[in-house]
Amino acid sequence: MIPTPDTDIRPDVEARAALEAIIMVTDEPADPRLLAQLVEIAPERVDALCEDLAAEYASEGRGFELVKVAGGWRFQSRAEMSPYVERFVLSGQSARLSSAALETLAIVAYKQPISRAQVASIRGVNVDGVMRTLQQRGYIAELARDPGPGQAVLFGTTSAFLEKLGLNGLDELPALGEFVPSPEVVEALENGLRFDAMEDVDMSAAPADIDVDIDVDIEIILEDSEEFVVDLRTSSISLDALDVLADDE
Amino acid sequence: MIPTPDTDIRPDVEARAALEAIIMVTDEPADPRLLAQLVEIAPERVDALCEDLAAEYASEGRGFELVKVAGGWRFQSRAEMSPYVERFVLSGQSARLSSAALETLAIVAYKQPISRAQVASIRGVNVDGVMRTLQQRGYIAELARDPGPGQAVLFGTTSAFLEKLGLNGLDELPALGEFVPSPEVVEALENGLRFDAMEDVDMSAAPADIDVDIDVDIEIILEDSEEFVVDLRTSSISLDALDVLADDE
Amino acid sequence: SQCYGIRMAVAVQTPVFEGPFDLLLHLILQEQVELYEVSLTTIIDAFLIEIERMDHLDLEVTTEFLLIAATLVELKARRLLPGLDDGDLDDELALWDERDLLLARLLEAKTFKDAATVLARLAASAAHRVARRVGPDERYVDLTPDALEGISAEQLRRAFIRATTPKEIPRIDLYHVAPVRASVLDAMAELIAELPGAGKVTFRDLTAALVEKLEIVVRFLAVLELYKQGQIELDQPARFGDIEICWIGSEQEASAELVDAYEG
Repeated sequence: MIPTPDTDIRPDVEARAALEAIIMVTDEPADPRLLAQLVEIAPERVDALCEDLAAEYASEGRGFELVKVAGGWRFQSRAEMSPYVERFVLSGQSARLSSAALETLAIVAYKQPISRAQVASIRGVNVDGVMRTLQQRGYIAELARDPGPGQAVLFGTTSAFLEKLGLNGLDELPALGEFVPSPEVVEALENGLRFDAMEDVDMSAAPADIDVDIDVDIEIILEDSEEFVVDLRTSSISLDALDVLADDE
Repeated sequence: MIPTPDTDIRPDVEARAALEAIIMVTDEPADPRLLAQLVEIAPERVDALCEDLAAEYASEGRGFELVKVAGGWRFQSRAEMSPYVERFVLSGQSARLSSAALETLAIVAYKQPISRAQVASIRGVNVDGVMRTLQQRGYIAELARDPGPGQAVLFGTTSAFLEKLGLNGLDELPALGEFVPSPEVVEALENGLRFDAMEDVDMSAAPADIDVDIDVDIEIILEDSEEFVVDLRTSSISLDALDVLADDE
Repeated sequence: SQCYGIRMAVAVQTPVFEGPFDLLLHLILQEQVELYEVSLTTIIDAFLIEIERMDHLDLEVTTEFLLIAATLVELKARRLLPGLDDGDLDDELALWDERDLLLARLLEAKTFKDAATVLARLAASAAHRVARRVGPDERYVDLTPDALEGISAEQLRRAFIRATTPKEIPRIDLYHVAPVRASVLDAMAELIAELPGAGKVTFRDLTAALVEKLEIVVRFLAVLELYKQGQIELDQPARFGDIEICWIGSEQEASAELVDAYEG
């Protein structure tokens, strides 16, 4: 039973048992290359043997499974058994992700490496808090710095993110193309933003005395860098007028 | 096969898989009584099924075994495979401290002096084994005893711990910064009260036949401090009041 | 010109929208309305609320809000007052550009919103499988006498944060496997063992070692029961002050009989 140093002549039976023994004591997914080194077999054989084992456990109806997650092999409880496993208070189960966190994660996952400002621009909101939380939980990490001026920190997803989603790699994420809005949605949005004249508009609803030459200038003044004042200064329309306009609907 | 009690109708196949699933993910040997509760079968059947499983793994030549240690069931690598496991441990790729142990150590480090029960309450699991290991390794030690009648042992980190981390004192631990633990954790730390699962505890678990007409009129209120405060001289107590109390957490 | 402090006006209930795109997508897609029908004040209010909600002002994002608001104002005004174009082609084209840009960004936001729902599904499905994270057992402890080797203080800090971050709320009712099963009977038995000969004890002391609030409540009920049975004397000198407990029953009697009395 003492391991012999010759490479890859180890019989399947022993290699399989050795893999089971090692993976049983790893507390994160075991890299096939490391396993290959330890068991002295080729990395491809590690994967093949683990796949065999996984199939065996499944056919035997075991309560656990062997899966490849975040690039490594690990034991985990089988999904069907979750009612039993969940009865038991587990540590390390992190809170469910908010929709803000999920959207931010989706952007980072598909667009990495990406800066905080770029994420904010896509989401249209400040993402500092969400990004900080995701970083603390270990789902995203600083990957690099933008070589350009400003040297913004660029973020990417981590293996903890892959584990959270039960993925082996980012390539298992559905292609972004699958999420491109359907023609119906595009049409709905286009309609929503239509500004050409509508024939059926009842013009009597519009206040008669509003100057239509609208020209909204926006001026933002930061006073004392604390007080935030917005001046919606317009040549011929004021906020009051807008209210009138809106109220008239 | 042991005689099956009336309530014990879960088929073997499912009970076995459930046991495998739970034991696979626990980091302490799983008490047969707890397993019996989780799987809803008799404790003796837990032992019988686990013994069956253990025999199966042995006959299949698995690299792991199911053994009863310290009164509980756990998976571990089979002794014959230990040369491989040793290689793994020595490879430096294995986490020297399991994440459970590291989290426990971190809680003791940041919140000392702290009782075992408080640590367990924060981690949401039994920490006896982990605490014992940390103590054996000389990273934590008994500091004092809680002056109350329970006289809980209070733990803290040792100078060996500081030395290993290259710190001169506890004040050199990295600041927790803006991080704010969940309110439940804050409460657990401040009051030594356990937080998890409380909201699921049906107050009917407390005997329902409590005599409300006790001679003393009392009032239980939750002050801002969340402290359990009782005034014997005023008002009255009802189980509803207790429910409110439980709900308030 | 008028100045509007952002802090004014915004006491409306915060909507669930995550920013201007979220809001617009909701208005246009979910509500199936056209901008024409949407009250402009609603939009502006929502935008102001969003700005108000920001922890600290991010000039870039705030500007974003305002630019989008301005575009919307223009689009809307055009549609409310059709046929009044003064024929300035440049203005017209600029507005088209603005609109196209806004549309493109809405589509992008929508794309990631949909991607996020898939991530949520994946995460939910992964949550049904729990990873084994156990590590080598005690047989291998001696191989690595220094288990802290390579562990930095920073890793320790992160472990602490991990351990104290809010846990997922279990979806399944835990009551029948509740880790704590406090019974008044057990608590009475404990008190009967502890109190005789202990002199005057405060309730605070009696419960200092307890972790569960439920245990404290149950112990309190046990104290009341013993009081009712005449085994202890209670005193509370100050309102909401410490309750003092003193055993007055006979020590011989301190036995299962009392517990039986409770049951009966």
